Amino acid sequence: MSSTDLEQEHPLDLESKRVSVKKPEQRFDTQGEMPGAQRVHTAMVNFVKDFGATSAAYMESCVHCGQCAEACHFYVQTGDPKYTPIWKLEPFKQAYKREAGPFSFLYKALGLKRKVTVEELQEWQELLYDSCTMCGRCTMICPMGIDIATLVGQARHAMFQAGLVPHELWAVAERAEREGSPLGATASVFEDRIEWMGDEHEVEMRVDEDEADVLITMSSIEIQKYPESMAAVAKVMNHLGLKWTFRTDGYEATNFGMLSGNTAWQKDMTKKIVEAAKKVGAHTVILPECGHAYGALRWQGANMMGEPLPFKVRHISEFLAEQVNNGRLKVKQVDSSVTFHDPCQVSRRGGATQAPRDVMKALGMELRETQDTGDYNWCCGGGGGVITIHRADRLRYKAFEIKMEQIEKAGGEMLLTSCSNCRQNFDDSQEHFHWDKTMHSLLELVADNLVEN
Amino acid sequence: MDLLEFARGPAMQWSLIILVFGIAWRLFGIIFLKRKKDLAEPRQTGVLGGAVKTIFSRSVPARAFWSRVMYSNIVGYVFHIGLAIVVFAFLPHILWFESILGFQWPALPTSVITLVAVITLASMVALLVKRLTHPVLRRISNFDDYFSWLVTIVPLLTGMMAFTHTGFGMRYETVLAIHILSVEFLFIWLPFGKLGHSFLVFLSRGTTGALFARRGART
Amino acid sequence: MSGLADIGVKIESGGFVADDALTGMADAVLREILQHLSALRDHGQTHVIDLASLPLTTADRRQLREALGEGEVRITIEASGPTDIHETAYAGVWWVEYQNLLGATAIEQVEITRVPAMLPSHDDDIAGAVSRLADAMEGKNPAD
Amino acid sequence: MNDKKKLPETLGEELSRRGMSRRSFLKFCTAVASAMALPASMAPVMAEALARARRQSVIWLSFQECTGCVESITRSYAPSIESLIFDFISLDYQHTLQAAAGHQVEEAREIAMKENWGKYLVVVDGSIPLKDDGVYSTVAGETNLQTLKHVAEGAAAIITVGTCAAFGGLPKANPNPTGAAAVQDIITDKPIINVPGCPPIPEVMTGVIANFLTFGDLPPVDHLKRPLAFFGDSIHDRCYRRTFYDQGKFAKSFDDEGARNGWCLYELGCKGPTTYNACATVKWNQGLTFPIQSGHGCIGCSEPDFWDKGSFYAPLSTGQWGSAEGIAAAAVAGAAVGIGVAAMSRAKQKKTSEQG
Repeated sequence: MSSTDLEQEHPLDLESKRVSVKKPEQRFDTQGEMPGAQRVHTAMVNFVKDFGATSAAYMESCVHCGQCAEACHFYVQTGDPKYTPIWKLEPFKQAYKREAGPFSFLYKALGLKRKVTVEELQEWQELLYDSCTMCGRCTMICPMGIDIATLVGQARHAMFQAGLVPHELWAVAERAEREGSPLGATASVFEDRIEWMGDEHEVEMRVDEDEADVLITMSSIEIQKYPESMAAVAKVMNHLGLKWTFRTDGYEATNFGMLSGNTAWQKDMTKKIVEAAKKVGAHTVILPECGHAYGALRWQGANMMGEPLPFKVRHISEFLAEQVNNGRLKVKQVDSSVTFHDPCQVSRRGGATQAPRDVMKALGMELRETQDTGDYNWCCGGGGGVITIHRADRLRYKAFEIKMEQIEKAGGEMLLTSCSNCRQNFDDSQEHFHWDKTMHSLLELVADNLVEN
Repeated sequence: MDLLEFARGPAMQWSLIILVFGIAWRLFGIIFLKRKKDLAEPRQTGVLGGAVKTIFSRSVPARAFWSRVMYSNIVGYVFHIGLAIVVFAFLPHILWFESILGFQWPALPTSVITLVAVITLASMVALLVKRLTHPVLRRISNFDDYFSWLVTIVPLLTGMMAFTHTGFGMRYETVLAIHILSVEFLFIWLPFGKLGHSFLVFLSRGTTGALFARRGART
Repeated sequence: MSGLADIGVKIESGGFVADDALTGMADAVLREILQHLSALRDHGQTHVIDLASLPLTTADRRQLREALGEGEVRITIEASGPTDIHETAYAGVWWVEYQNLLGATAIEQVEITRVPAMLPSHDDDIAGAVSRLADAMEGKNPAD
Repeated sequence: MNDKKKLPETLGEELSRRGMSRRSFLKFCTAVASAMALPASMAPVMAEALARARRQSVIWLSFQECTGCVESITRSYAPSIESLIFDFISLDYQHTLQAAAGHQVEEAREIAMKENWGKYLVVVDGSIPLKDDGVYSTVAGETNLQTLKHVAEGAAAIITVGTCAAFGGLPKANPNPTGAAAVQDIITDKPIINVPGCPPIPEVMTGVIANFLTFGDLPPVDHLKRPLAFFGDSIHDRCYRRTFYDQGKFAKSFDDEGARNGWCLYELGCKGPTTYNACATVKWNQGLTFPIQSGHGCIGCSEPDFWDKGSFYAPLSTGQWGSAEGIAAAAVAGAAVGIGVAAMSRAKQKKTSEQG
């Protein structure tokens, strides 16, 4: 398949508020030619392959208390018990019990636990992909401390190997693997846009420098939908007087390999950034305003590569906080109240909850928190690849209602986040609900309010 | 050998052996599974502290969840604390523990124990009713959930029957034997069903606590 | 310890504390007595209530005894230890207390009857009495 | 046993011979009825029936025993009305009490059996050795087993006295060197009533015989063939210290404040809750006291195999949890299995990873 084939098969929909492939006329939610039994077998083998002490401890300790449902935006908004987080893992729990649990020998010998069927796995595709953003809010409520989000990620690996990924998610992941970017932000597009933004905002851009201390990466959402963030990050870097660069051989921070569940692709995508950083001798790699990109490189990168990374990995909000806290980054006072939406992967699951708050404090903004905030923030509903899946739209909007209600109550004049995926979900939902609140980028706000040197 | 002798003798010995064997098996069987080294640069290194903190912090739901899980938590707590009081503060039980551990502790008055047992029983019934009626719980419940409930409530019921000398036609020593046997069955079932959470809770909470502490996330 | 005197033994008198609480059983027994007393009036039916067979505490017994009160008749029988019988304040209701040879109360009964079963002389005893009296009048020594 | 005077035919005659009034007898019957939980109005009926009762031939067989049961029954505090029953029955054979000796005695027994065939009562105290053809206890060259089988053949009913005869008792205790067995293990075709206890309460014996004399048969029994009237409730159910148990007040040692206050002896190993007997109500030595009242816990002597049910001083709620070594071995074995299973799972994972 050439890239023209790609365009014909799964054309990107760059006109809408969120980027995905165009709504497919005919859905193909299974990939490859495989008999059903083989799909099931592949799924289970790959699930067990990933299995370790951590997942086993989780699988064994669930007491079926059902409290995780109460933390999940999809359950809370629909009341449908199938959206109970732990239920999303049911086929894999069954597989675990049959293959590795204490009574596995009994189950097998007596045939007590029937094998999971391919129909069930197909049914579970919706639960594992459409209705889970892996936001990990359920992890916070679980009295046994089970990290359900991790298990869902693991289950997705197995689903991918069995060719049971939703059409759009597979399409963008496949595009990312072949083109280097899931949403058409190829190296040449990237270069064009950098040039454009440099001219437009009269800011010095650095691309493909041979040596740099800091490598800046971008998410294709930003490149395609919010290119101003490229100018913004350049402004900040220049303001700080750092030796930084963009690299056309390592810029794409999103990792649809991870979201779709293909570990090989996930590694390929990680590798590009790691090698680019090594090439320029960067001591820091800065990840853009993208939630899952943070998890992919910051927490999974070294494990994907099989060795510690020779540089520090920072989310842009973390980096900004460091710089305002050590006084190098000087910002003007912004006379506005603000409500901040925490990106799950950066705050709750990334440990950088405080960083954006430090930055907003430096900007002198009055922070008006939502009722559930920080580590207990409700997910926007679009993470984990959910936003790309058309058939999940109705559910995603339903989940978004929580956000709107809480943000209205909090009442900040400005709405900020540090995740472009959340941002595009807000934009898309804003349009859907004809809502009057627009989401803004923390980075861009900082860039706009730098104190001139 | 009558039933009571069997319950107090070989059944007790074997059930304890199976209990200890099972717990060791389950724990070691999990701990020694593949454990990948986490190569990511940690935000903080106090991983053990995080594990311990989560083991405690998860005992109470976070404020953000209170309104949604208050009922199950309160009933759950009543049931767990009630059970603990009945098991550990009733004198005949303390004497049993003393025969193993070699020391004893003060008991609560039996009138208090009776009251607590009744409350515990009621809370268990409430939990079952919820499991049978709540759509989420109905969906995710399986044989283990109902069976473990039964295995837990039978000792409580038979214990109360023995204590109050209510045998419904059975003699006291028969009721006592059934009570002891039911506890022994609980011992045997505990490591293998969901009652295993009594020891696995430390493992799963600790695992997440360590993971989150490493990332500097809330433990 | 040097000797028995050092062992502190508490001698409790008048029953045990635990046994000294009212349970309300006395009221139930009173109702039962009333029923049987009516049966005695209407059909001449007699009845005996063995207090040992009822779970009465010492306090209950005292309460019952006080509720029934004292009547006109009080009899002491000497037969294998003393037996005290008195009619209560309610005619036809008798309180019967058997003591054993050690002087302890062995049995307590409430008898609802015109004459308690212990009182009338038995035919066999009367027959024996006839011969004994006759012998005595003839100056025979009964010991022979 | 006076042969010169004509023996009284009925118990009523015996009464008047002794100059005992019917009021005394009524009092006795009232006590028996009360003890046997018969309706109080039954006492006068019982007195009339007993007064007309004829002498009953009784053959008393003593096997592996200590004579404690006979002592208990004969050594009453004072000559009592209970002894009347024993005076009245025709005790035709009893090693300890009879004056005669040697072959005469065995002959007397044979005569009594022949004369009262099908009507005599057999009382047994002591267990019967079965091992090595019963050589461990013989009388006049006859093993106890032979004697029992022979005498039981013409019996109307058998009353076992004491735990040895009823359940095997001490001789049967582990390791039971003589192969001791209870009467009911051997005789299965005759009505048997067990009056266990080590020793049994005299009043219970008299009650059972009085019942037999009055009604011509044995009183209702429980599953261990014990008269329900005396063995229907546990010691614990009727114990005057029960309230302390309910309140959770326990003596911790035999000389502490709790013991002095008369608190419950559960913690000191009292077997009252699982022991059925009339000690707490009938008491001993003419109603004077019983073991718990005297400060010692019940040892459960009227229950089968009470010797082998653990220490008399171990609380009922404890049991044999086995050796610490056994538990430790279980832990080690469990750990080994766990590690083994985990290793197998790792190996399997490695294999599947290599395959794909």
